[in-house]
Amino acid sequence: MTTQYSHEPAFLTGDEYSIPTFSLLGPDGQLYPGAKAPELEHDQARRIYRSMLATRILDERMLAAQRQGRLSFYMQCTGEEAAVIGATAALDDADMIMAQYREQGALVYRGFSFDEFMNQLFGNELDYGKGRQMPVHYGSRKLHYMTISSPLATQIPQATGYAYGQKLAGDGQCTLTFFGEGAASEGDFHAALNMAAVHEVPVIFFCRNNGYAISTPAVEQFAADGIAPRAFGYRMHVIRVDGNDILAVYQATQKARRIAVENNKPVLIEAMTYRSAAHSSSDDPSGYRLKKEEEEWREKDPVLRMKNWMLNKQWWSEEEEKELQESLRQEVLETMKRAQKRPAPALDTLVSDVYAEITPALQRQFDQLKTHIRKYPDAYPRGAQSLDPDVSVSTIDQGDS
Amino acid sequence: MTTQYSHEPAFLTGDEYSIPTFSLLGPDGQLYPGAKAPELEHDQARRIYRSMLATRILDERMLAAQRQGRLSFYMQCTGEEAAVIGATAALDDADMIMAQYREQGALVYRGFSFDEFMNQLFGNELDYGKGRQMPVHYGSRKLHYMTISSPLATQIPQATGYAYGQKLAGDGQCTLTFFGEGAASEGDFHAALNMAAVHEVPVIFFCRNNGYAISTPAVEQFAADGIAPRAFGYRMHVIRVDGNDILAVYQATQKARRIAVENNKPVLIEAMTYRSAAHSSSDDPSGYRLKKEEEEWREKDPVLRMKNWMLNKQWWSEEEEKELQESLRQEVLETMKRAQKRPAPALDTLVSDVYAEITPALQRQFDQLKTHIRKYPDAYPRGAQSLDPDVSVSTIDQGDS
Amino acid sequence: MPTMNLLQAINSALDIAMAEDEKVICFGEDVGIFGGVFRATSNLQGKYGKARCFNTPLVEQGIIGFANGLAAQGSVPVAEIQFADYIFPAFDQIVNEAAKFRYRSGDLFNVGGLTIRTPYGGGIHGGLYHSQSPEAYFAHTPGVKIVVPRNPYQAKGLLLAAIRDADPVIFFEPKRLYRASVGEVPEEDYQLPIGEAEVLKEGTDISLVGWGAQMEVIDKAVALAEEAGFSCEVIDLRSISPWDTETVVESVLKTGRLLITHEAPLTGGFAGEIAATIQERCFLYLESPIARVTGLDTPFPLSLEKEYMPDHLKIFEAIRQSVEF
Amino acid sequence: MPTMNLLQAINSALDIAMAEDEKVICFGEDVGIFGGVFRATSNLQGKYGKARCFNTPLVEQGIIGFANGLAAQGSVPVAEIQFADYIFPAFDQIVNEAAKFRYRSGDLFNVGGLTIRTPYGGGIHGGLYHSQSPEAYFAHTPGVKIVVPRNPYQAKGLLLAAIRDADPVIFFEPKRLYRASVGEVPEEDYQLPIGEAEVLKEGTDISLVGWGAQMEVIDKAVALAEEAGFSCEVIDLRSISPWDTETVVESVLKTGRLLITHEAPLTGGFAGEIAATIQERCFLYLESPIARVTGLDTPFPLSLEKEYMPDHLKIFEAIRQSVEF
Ligand SMILES: Cc1ncc(C[n+]2csc(CCOP(=O)(O)OP(=O)(O)O)c2C)c(N)n1
Ligand SMILES: Cc1ncc(C[n+]2csc(CCOP(=O)(O)OP(=O)(O)O)c2C)c(N)n1
Ligand SMILES: [Mg+2]
Ligand SMILES: [Mg+2]
Repeated sequence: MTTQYSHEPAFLTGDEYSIPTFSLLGPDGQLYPGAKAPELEHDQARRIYRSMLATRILDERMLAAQRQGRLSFYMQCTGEEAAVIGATAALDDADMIMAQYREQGALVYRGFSFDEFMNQLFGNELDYGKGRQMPVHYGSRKLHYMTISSPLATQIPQATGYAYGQKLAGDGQCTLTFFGEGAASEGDFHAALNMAAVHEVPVIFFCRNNGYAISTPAVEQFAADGIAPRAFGYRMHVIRVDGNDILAVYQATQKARRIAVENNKPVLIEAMTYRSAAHSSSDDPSGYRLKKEEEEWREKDPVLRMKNWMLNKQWWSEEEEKELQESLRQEVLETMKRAQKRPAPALDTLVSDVYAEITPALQRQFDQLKTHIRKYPDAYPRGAQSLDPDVSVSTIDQGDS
Repeated sequence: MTTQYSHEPAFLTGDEYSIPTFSLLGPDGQLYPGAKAPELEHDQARRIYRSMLATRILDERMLAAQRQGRLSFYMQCTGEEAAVIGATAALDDADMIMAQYREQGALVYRGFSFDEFMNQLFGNELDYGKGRQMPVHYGSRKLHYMTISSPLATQIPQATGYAYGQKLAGDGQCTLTFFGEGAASEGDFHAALNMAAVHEVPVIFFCRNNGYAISTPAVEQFAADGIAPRAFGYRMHVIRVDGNDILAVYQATQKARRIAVENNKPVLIEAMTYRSAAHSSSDDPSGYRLKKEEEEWREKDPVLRMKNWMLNKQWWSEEEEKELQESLRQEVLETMKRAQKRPAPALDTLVSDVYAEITPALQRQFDQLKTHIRKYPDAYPRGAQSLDPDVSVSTIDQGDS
Repeated sequence: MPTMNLLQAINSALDIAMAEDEKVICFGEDVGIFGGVFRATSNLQGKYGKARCFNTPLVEQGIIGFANGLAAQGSVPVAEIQFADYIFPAFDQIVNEAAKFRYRSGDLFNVGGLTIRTPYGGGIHGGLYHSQSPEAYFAHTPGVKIVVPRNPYQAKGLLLAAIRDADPVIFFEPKRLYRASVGEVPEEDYQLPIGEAEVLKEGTDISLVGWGAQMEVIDKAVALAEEAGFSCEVIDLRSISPWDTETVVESVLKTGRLLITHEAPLTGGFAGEIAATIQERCFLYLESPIARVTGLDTPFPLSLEKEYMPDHLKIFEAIRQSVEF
Repeated sequence: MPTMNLLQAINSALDIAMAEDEKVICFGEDVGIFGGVFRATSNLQGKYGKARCFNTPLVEQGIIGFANGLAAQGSVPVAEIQFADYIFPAFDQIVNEAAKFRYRSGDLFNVGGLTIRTPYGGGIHGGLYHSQSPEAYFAHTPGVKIVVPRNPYQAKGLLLAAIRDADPVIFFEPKRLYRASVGEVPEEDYQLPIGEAEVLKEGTDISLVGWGAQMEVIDKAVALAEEAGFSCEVIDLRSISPWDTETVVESVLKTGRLLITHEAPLTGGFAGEIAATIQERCFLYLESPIARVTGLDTPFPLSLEKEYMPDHLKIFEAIRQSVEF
């Protein structure tokens, strides 16, 4: 860039450039006048919609289960299904996804089964994470979905690094990382975007701007007009999109993927959406936001919007809807029961995977622990049963209490 | 802001908005056509110029002294005197300055004496920092100049906090923090600017974009056109200025200060300049940049530029120049000798100021140390002399070896 | 005297500190109108205004960087880190900055006004990232103080002392006890000393040392031990840094045995420091090896949390082994 | 066999690792064309290209975040942190991420390929921020390994082992010895074992344990001690995590006395962990208290660095005290 000089001490105020919101599908499920739907085949559209519905129903049921005390914790994707699933559908299924925690829709879309969900939620012996993390910390190697980590924003520079490795490997894949507008305040966000721009990395930074970080509204999170303008600071491609509009999200992410993979350039996508539910099962939003606001956003519901579009196109019917809803509810119930009945992970999962091989010192600690548990089996029913399946212990509390 | 919708999936690329460089004084010391000099009185102009010259000469002499092995380490401000001193001169003398390390010009301007500089550089008993930090880590409470800390960028969010306290105190002061374009890559930078914008804090973020972070050129530091565009991400007032143009820096900072203090809004200033010397006395730039580039920038020297302007205005003469140069060189020499002769800080400075009061455990450690030193005074000449000024020890190495 | 739980005691301390000194400023993620995810700062924004009690953006390094600057300016920041597990992005601002501020400037500047509050510890089904006890990381850092209260009464008195202390203090709150621990707490202002341990119970066979939530576990173990005929002396360290070496030394000189317990992993945990110091100071008086009952050298687990925790049975067994050595 | 200094030995290890496996990637501040501020990565960019050896922006949390992702992808990142004093902004990415990656995912994903190289330690007139020895902070973190070489031969063999190790390794380089320590180093590839201490000298009166630059100081102290008639056994721990407990136990069972030395402050330093473990394992065999000769509980000073350092005289005095206890 050649330097332009000015001889007036003029300050820019940050309002020079406003970034429009790309949108195709109105709240009524009709295309906006002049808007053109992206190419989306019948099968693909149905896969997307079924995933949205499955996510919605999984969330409803699991929150209810949490309320009944069947599991300790839950987080809903509700209201953000279009953002998450639209983005995922635009990727290659072998692209890496590094998510925050509220993106189970991506897993549903890629084919993570309800059994797999439930095993993690109940931390049983089949949980890939071996019952070590709180509910909703899913991961799947075969589905290229990085295991969730609670510390916020840490996955964002990791996504830059992962995608750098993909670029060197030359396999034509990219990485997409999801994060909230709150997490984007972390230092790791800044590091990730800057490094991606400098090193020309095929990574898509996908911000779910859902208006809140727990109780903190976006206006107390940043003074700017959203997250999108930050791209200027890194000279990065950017688009803002209506996050409740599945077609817009899908198309924007498709294009972003092309920029990433073909030009080796990172892209920032900001999806404007709303966290319709509480932050988590531990939260009650009535202390910090108005019912009215929640209702206004319910009008813009992304699942309903896509459903209407599908109905219009006659790619979907109310009968199918009803049938699918019922079968999904049924499946949730059955898989939940199955998962709940399964025993906890074996005792040695307490000490495995700290290192590739257990260290002598840790083995010593574990041996002492086993001796202790055998002395007091009643106090450690899970450990005791794992050590000796025949032992009878007074209480076994499967799942989390 | 009301949302604007677009129905085209258009990506911004980061090149939409280019930020001009505010400049008044050309490399020849003449105002650009159409440029208007800021109000700057004769006395103030002389104070500024004398500070620039004093900084230049201090740096020259101390680097030479380092080369002679008289001190262990040194860093020059050379080439950046206009950026640093122009900004400082635009502040109220009671505004807080939180600098990175290359801003000794600010201290010179505020009246830090050469004796004070030397005491720090030689870490003697009169060093305010009690000989604990490496050379150039100055600080002055009475001059509102925060003691330098080596970890980069940590002072930037601290400046936001300091200025927030000033705002609550309502004393009409603000804080200015200096940092390099390299340090601006740290996560702390992002945190600082975002928090300042959200909480409306009277802080000025002054970036010295001098083209390098040690050996790393700016193009490997960020892909964007400098640091200034980052202000868009925080909706923050911003100006880019020719950092070798004292008048432009002065005026821009004056205006920034008004925005900060009167409107409680943070401002980002990016001063485009060049690190004319090596990174530090430990560095040799010939391994990573061209002599040609260095020479090009020498043409734009900020001290010469101001001198020419002053000469033109007849606010300065070659005789004065010569006289001042000589007296400054003389003063450096004398103060250096004085400082070098002074003993090291007393032994108890090793353990004081860890906490407001020494803890019993540390007192125990210190008592043991004293016993040990008394046993081997020759091995610890500084400690031994501090404990017992009459002791004769074989070698006393004042200053750093 | 009113009855309070630990959260209410903390809230009361903050309320008193803010009412007394307008320089006291509370902030952190969600601490504003919501009062924090645990509600420790409930009603403070309403009472003292948004300028003195507010939400910050979600950036721990920024929160502590901001707090350091604010303290250097002369204010008295009380910054909340939502979970101790999330204090690590602020590690540099704590360890390299807050802890070294006074020393490096020769006391020209200091951040003595700073207090960092943060909930720590396990036993709440939190898994890896809602359970950690990171006190030992900070105990290796001269320049910051570390305080851990065991119950509401202690929490209020120690927090008021921390806020007014001339040095930066990290105040670890045992979140498992936030609502579970209830006790009498004076309405008024009072302080408890930082740097002084408290002997909660005298005994002759063994000294038991712990802090925070682990004191409750020790109590349970002592009940078993006394039943088995072992006389236990119980010490709440209260401050990890500086820690009250003399009180522990004195106790061990009497009992000849020492057991230390914490939730954090064994290796590099603070029990190691205590053991190393006491074996030196009490060498000729020790009748059995100093025992450590701690978490395993693993990240914090979830499904097998019970097995992981240094509970009363593990402590009881270690007491027995020590006395019967 | 050629003679190399410690920097050359490291450079040679990196060169071999990069030549052998194109997945090995070196990066950090100024490591590209400049070869790092100490020149440990000299010529690597020229040899292997900018894609595999490059400058990063100045952001430690980003460097390690990026490295974690790269390792998870299957590459073998060797990230440099310019000074160990500047590793703290990356503390969260190391302690919460790298260390817990495998565990939290049930080994679906891991960052075993990761190596972090960083120069540590004092004695170079570096003051607070160019002298720290932060190994103990990481030693309290299950999931990362910590290695510290004492000379060029060790450095090359241990670094090659670290790069190929299945777990993330922090490799602390004693920068005081970068040019000062010179020795014979094979041109070819070789590895030294991680997790195994080395007995450098046998003796009967006392066991001396250290690592890195401190081994040279121990040698000097031993010269004095042997002259005074004390027979010393010298152990280089080499790995801090995991540390080779058995070798130290075996030695102390024989000598009955133990001294540990490091530059980091006493409280919470890794000597505490060793002392705590050994007093337990060797209780009946100890003839005097385990001694620790370390830095003071202060930030690292400058003018009075000599007084601060745990030098050979302090070690010698502690040996005498221990043997004459
Ligand atoms: C480093 C870190 N700090 C704090 C938290 C606690 N925390 C969990 S979720 C959350 C809010 C996140 O908001 P946002 O990023 O907007 O995502 P959303 O929940 O809206 O999807 C907070 C503060 C955390 N998990 N990690
Ligand atoms: C956190 C941290 N990382 C690394 C360093 C080592 N370091 C000292 S100066 C420097 C370069 C700084 O460049 P810049 O911010 O552009 O300032 P300049 O030297 O150009 O004035 C580096 C990497 C440091 N001091 N602190
Ligand atoms: Mg959000
Ligand atoms: Mg620079």
